[in-house]
Amino acid sequence: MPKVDLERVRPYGDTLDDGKVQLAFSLPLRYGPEAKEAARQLAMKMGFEDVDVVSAHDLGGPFTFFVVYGKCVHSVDVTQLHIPKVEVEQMDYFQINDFIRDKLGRKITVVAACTGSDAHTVGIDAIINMKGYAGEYGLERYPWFRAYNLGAQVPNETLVARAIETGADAILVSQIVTQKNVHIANLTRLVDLVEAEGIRDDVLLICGGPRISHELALELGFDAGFGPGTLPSHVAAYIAQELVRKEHRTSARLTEER
Amino acid sequence: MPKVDLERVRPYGDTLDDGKVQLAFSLPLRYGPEAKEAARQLAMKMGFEDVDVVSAHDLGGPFTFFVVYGKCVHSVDVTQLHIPKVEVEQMDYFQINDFIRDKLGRKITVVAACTGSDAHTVGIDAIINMKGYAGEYGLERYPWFRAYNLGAQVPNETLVARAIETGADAILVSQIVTQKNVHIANLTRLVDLVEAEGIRDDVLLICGGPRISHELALELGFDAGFGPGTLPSHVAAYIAQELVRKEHRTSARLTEER
Amino acid sequence: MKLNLDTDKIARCRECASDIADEVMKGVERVTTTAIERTVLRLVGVDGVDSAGVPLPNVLVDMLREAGRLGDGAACHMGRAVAATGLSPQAIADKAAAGELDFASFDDVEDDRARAVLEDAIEASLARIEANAAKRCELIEKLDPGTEPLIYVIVATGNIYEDVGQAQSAARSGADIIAVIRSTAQSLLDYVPYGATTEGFGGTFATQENFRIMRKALDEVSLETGRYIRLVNYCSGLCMPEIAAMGAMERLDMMLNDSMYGILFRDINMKRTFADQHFSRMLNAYAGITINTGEDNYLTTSDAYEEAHIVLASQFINEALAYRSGLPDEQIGLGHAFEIDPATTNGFLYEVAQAQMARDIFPNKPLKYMPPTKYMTGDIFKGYLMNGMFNLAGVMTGQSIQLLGMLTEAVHTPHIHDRYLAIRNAKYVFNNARNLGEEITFKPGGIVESRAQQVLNKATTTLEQARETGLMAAIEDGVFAGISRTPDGGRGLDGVVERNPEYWNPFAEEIPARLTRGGRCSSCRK
Amino acid sequence: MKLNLDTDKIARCRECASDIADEVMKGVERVTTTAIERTVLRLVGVDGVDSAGVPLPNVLVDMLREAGRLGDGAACHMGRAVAATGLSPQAIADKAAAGELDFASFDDVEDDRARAVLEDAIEASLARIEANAAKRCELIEKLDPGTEPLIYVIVATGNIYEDVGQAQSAARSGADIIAVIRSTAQSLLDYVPYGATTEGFGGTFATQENFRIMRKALDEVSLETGRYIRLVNYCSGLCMPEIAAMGAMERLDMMLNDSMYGILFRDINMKRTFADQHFSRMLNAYAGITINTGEDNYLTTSDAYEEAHIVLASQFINEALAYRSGLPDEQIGLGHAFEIDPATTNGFLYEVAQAQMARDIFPNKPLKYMPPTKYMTGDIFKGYLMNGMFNLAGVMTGQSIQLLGMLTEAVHTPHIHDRYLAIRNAKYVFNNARNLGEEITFKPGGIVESRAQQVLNKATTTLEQARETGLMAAIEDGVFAGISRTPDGGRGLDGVVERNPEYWNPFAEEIPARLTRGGRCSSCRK
Ligand code: B12
Ligand code: B12
Ligand SMILES: Cc1ncc(COP(=O)(O)O)c(C=O)c1O
Ligand SMILES: Cc1ncc(COP(=O)(O)O)c(C=O)c1O
Repeated sequence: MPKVDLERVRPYGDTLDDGKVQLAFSLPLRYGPEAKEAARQLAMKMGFEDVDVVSAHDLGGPFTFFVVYGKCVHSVDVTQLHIPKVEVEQMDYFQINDFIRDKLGRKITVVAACTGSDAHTVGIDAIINMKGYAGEYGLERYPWFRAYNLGAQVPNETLVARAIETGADAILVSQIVTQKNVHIANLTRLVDLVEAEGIRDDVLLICGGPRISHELALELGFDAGFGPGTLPSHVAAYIAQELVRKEHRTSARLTEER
Repeated sequence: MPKVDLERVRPYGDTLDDGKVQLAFSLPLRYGPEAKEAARQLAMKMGFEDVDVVSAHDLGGPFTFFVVYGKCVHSVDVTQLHIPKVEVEQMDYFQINDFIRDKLGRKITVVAACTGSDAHTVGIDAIINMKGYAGEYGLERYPWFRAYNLGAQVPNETLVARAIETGADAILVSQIVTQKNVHIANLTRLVDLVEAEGIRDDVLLICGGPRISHELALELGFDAGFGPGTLPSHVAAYIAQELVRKEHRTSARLTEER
Repeated sequence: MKLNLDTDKIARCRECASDIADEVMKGVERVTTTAIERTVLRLVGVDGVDSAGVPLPNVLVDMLREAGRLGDGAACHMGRAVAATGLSPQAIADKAAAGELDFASFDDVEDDRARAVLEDAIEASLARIEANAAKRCELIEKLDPGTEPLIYVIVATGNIYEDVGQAQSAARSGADIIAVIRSTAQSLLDYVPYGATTEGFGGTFATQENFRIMRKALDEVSLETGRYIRLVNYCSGLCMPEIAAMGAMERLDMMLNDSMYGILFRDINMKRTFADQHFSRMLNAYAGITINTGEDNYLTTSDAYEEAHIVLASQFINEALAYRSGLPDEQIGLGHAFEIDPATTNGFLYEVAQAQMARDIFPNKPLKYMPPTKYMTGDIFKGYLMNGMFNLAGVMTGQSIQLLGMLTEAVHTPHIHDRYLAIRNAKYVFNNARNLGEEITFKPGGIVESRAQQVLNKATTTLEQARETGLMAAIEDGVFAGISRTPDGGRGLDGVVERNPEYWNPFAEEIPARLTRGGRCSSCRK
Repeated sequence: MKLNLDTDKIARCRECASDIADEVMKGVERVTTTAIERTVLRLVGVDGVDSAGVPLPNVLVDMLREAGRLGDGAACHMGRAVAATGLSPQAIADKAAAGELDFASFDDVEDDRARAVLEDAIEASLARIEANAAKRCELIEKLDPGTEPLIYVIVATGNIYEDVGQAQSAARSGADIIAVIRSTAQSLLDYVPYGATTEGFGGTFATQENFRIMRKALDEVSLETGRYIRLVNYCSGLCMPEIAAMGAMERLDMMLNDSMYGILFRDINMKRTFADQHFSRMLNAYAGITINTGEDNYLTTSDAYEEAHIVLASQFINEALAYRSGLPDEQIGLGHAFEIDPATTNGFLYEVAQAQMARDIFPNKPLKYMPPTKYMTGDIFKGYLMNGMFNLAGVMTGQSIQLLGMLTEAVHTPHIHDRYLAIRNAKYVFNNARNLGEEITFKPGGIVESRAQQVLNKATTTLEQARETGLMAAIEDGVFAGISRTPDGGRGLDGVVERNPEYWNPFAEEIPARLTRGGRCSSCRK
């Protein structure tokens, strides 16, 4: 096979750079040749050549569904990609506990919840609960963590109040429902609230969920974001390491100020 | 539901103009966060917002497969669409035969073949053979057609020779294999050959196949093209009507010249 | 019976569930709830909202509760007010909301009069519900009732007008049943939103106006397609009986309605739930509405292989409690789900075992079969196939109501073509394997049979223990889905009120009486 | 036997097929073909192309044919030339191609000498083939041989180097078998292209160099994944035996090789085909290569429900002819397909009937099951599901080789992820329904049993009639797929040559002798 040009990476079907992509979408148009042509034109606007509307389905009423193939003319320069990643050195359960004991010398307190109207607790439970997830223990089981799981449909206010009350090092929020971007609104409100309460510098703000990326989390004003497939140890390691980094920064600043 | 703006039609998921589209493609990149980010960027280049790489799969080696959702920013003005359609008034078996008897007064001769290296005869057989397709008779069964089906893998030369020999009114070519656009090359060669033989004005050139559209056929220099789902009567009606139109044109010209 | 199940064990489970239900009923009969009383008000004709947008049934019931008068039943006070003022219940509600009326001032109206003046309103309400049931029968008889498994899909745009377009498209593609999913937080609202709504998240608010809009749209498309398209909503949460009443009035055909769902999955107080559940089911029974129980939820939270027996145990409890509300077999749509990890070797056999077991044990019930959701990922292609295997299990084991899985389950609430693709999937599989179930027998002592036996055994043990401790204690022990709830915990306890000796709920009196007299048309109960 | 089939009928079919095959063999034994003689030359060491790019085996065989000498067998003349000149076969070929050598000039070399001088070359060639077979055994024993149904996918980019990437990716995703599909027109070429190729349409040219490149790539990935990845190509068309020889030399593991495919679907002359087929199968037998017959093709052209019995009849004929080439059961991969219109009510049951019937009738053969293709459309989602149902039928009925369907069947030759998705589909279904077949029995006299009986009955009639008329006449009558071919029609008849009494084909003599002596390692024939 010829070599891939990393500055101009294109989709691959069966020949390098053939650009082959499959699309599927509906248009609010009645089934027929016009709708099919509209689908084809739309794909062309997206930058596809050799557009092939391989199937068109009458959805009943003024809707038609299409499966389309085409050759994408666009390419990506992967030498220029910037991927925001959670900065963390992977550690296991034992290493994390040892690390906290050795480097921090005190238990870490976290409060966690699935907030707003969201009642999907499976994700946050996977991270926090004793029994954990995918063969790993949750934070409750870590001797060097003190974890409070507030459950589902917790108002942001309650969560922040509990964080203050417990002197939490980190707030963990889960958001699963994303229709109409309700998660964005909800997460933004939490950040505002934390700032309003004047505790932003005292806590790590962490969010997670299937549609959450670290990048999105940063954009919204969180310290970190965790997506699908996250394991408890990922989160635990991040919190531990970040708290240690934070302490260093604080003592450095204090030394400076002194 | 709010009304669709026909000048700005966008994909429809669950809310008018939400622009939702599903994409699937592979990139020649090793599975990992970089590949995922490349997929996201590519979708953005195609004009998608809120790009969500909902699954990424390691294909083994330097390939990753993605399923992506996004909101398409493009729209189509369907008031401005131009759809080349075969000009034909639909008729059934009996109407067509009567029409030929009344308007043309002679049998129509057609030669048909699946040409080049292509051996897919099911499509052309559907149109030509006695038993027909989807409950309709094929042209062989029409009393006012004389149809020669030359079968599969017929060289363009043989086809043209038979057309001349039989004094055919129409040449029907089927092309099913389209990999590397072999059908385009093959069809173009046929047009050249027909012109070289000086019989272009004497025959209707018709092609068909699952990837053939009337528009493509016109581009290549054919008189008509028929895609998937074509029925024998579509083709028969077109040939009959077009030959009558042609005779009219010819006699009009002859009258003029006289 | 296709699986060689131990009939003694089955009988034993029924016996335990019956005892459990009797015990629950003792608690239920001692109390009423704000939701029940709001329902009564709705049924005697109170509707609308006050100037702050609060529904009038809420305004009135809150007044009565604050006044310590709710234990008499709202009907009692409404009757007195009507008798005293000669106004209609609605007019009284309007006045009360405007602060122009005090229920305390009618205390001297005699009970008999108070009851008598409401008779017409009560009768009108019951007649409307009966007329709806009769209309359903008529339509089903006139049109095609559909072939089982009936195809059930959800719409969930958040906007009732978009929902209409999606629902009609689904019906035209072959759906038999349309459920309008509710917005995320509605079950925790202690009132029913009012009017047509266009702003829900992950679903559309259940309002009476929305019910009406959708019913009309589905009637239209029923006539167009020649098939009676059923409408479903959620009779659960803090307004469970109100929604039942609204559904009865607007001719919904099915209601999600489970005896423990709210307790476990929405942390609603158990006393409140059991009371609301009982009354709401009476209304459903009377309206000819089929309930859909929610056993699938055990499997989305816990492991489907490990917790299979909890599904069965819950089915028995739901059955026993449903009977106590007067629901006939044909209206008890017991739920279960296809949620075993798809990576399980022979997982399909275990699914078939569970589904066939449910069919064998509940032969006359319209079983509702829920699709894979938990192990759905962004791989829409594999998801589509899993849904196909689910559809195969459904048609093989004679399920009644097949809630179709969506290939995009892990991504978003269904897009219009997701639903279309799901219907194509089901229609293909149902037809292509139509008689497979009748064609095959399972090896005696084989994987399928043994699995079903094992689940039945475990369910028996669970039910025996729950009978021992009582259902409330069992819930507290975390027997169901590993979730523990206490009798006095959870939302809505403040809406639970002891009944006074003179408590009056005309509908809770009249409906059971009429049901046992066989008053309602039942030719088409399905 | 899972289906209650009439064993007398089965025996009767075998008897008919055996008689039919004997009749065919009479014709086969009287002739040789240009392809067979080119193969002999290849096997004694002739390779390469002349200055015009024509393969040397073609150059030599054409010379001999034009000189009217081909009826002696090419080996005879090559032996004489070697004896007379002392040159190697390759050197002789080079010289002949350059016009520097005339075979007529060696006519006085005695037959015994001519044969003796080729002995080493013949032995070397057979040893190479044996070594390949042994190597295969060794690798299969060392690595994981895979679990049935084995997962078979095709690559078809047209470019051998792209094919390698796609094949390795497929192997890593779980494929057990890789077939490199040939370019559209290759079966009609009367020569084998030479060298590595990058320009095919709908497939990649079968060349010895391409075989080598792919074998190497698959050996690499076999070691990497710990599973022996089998390689397949097409031993059909006008060069059928040459491809067999190339495959034997390059350790291919399977070959598409059917006794009638070329006649019916490529309009290749039947005398030519039967002769080529017989010799190519000998080579396959000796090389431990499993043949895949092409009964699926009847169903892509004709209706799968109507023509099911033709598939069975053809399987019996392929079996009988394969035995006559010395192929053991374990190397006879009889084909069939899942091609019934998916809109057929109970179509899945008919598919299962056909597949189970094949399994019952041919218990020791590695049945090759072909996926839905004809009713695949651009609806890739439904296509994916149909492939899943096909995979279910495969695992349920104990198929050996499952050629996976591609969701894009109606669109293009497979993209890299189409294959990946297909493998995921198969792995999920195979595992999730692993023991379903053992778990169930079919209702006596039910749909499945009756269908299988009906197909067997019809096949019996077809075979009885074909025995009556002879196979050639049956083909002329359009018995198979409704296609009629005449004994002297079709391509390649000019390559059929009567054998002279002194005709010599050392391989056709030696291989059967060795095979009956059980000379070849057979521990891992699968
Ligand atoms: C199980 C489930 C339910 C259960 C929830 C039970 C429970 N106690 O959680 C029940 C049945 C109750 C339910 C109900 C509803 N659901 Co729901 N549900 C699901 C389902 C099937 C699986 C979710 C799940 O458990 N995943 C497994 C966990 C382990 O994965 P995860 O959540 O992604 O978590 C991982 C990571 O994201 C991360 N993570 C998650 N949170 C956090 C937090 C932190 C701090 C960190 C570090 C990491 C982290 O770590 C976890 C482990 O790796 C999904 C569909 C699907 N297959 O994804 C729909 C889904 C999420 N549900 C959906 C909807 C709409 C609803 C309803 C609103 C429907 C309705 N109108 O009635 C209701 C109401 C619920 C509500 N009020 O929120 C939609 C959401 C659509 C959207 N994108 O907006 C989905 C996608 C289904 C769909 N396609 O419609 N649901
Ligand atoms: C059946 C079939 C075969 C059969 C053909 C039997 C036969 N006698 O025709 C067999 C098994 C022999 C075969 C072989 C191959 N096939 Co094939 N085959 C198919 C299959 C499954 C169905 C095609 C078909 O019959 N469709 C039904 C007919 C009725 O539809 P249709 O052809 O579109 O015709 C309709 C219209 O298009 C129109 N029409 C067609 N022609 C004409 C002509 C005129 C004049 C008019 C007016 C109308 C008209 O009217 C018809 C009726 O509505 C397709 C996949 C699929 N599901 O589409 C692959 C497919 C066409 N085959 C394919 C390939 C690659 C091959 C091979 C080359 C593979 C190989 N390397 O060995 C071989 C070689 C064949 C060759 N030399 O051409 C590819 C082509 C890929 C591409 N786009 O280039 C496909 C798409 C499969 C795939 N995904 O790989 N194949
Ligand atoms: C029985 C039952 N009731 C209600 C619901 C809906 O939940 P809620 O409206 O409480 O969010 C479900 C969940 O699907 C259910 O299974
Ligand atoms: C037995 C057999 N041989 C050969 C082929 C390939 O066809 P060809 O190489 O002749 O195009 C097929 C078709 O798939 C087949 O089934």
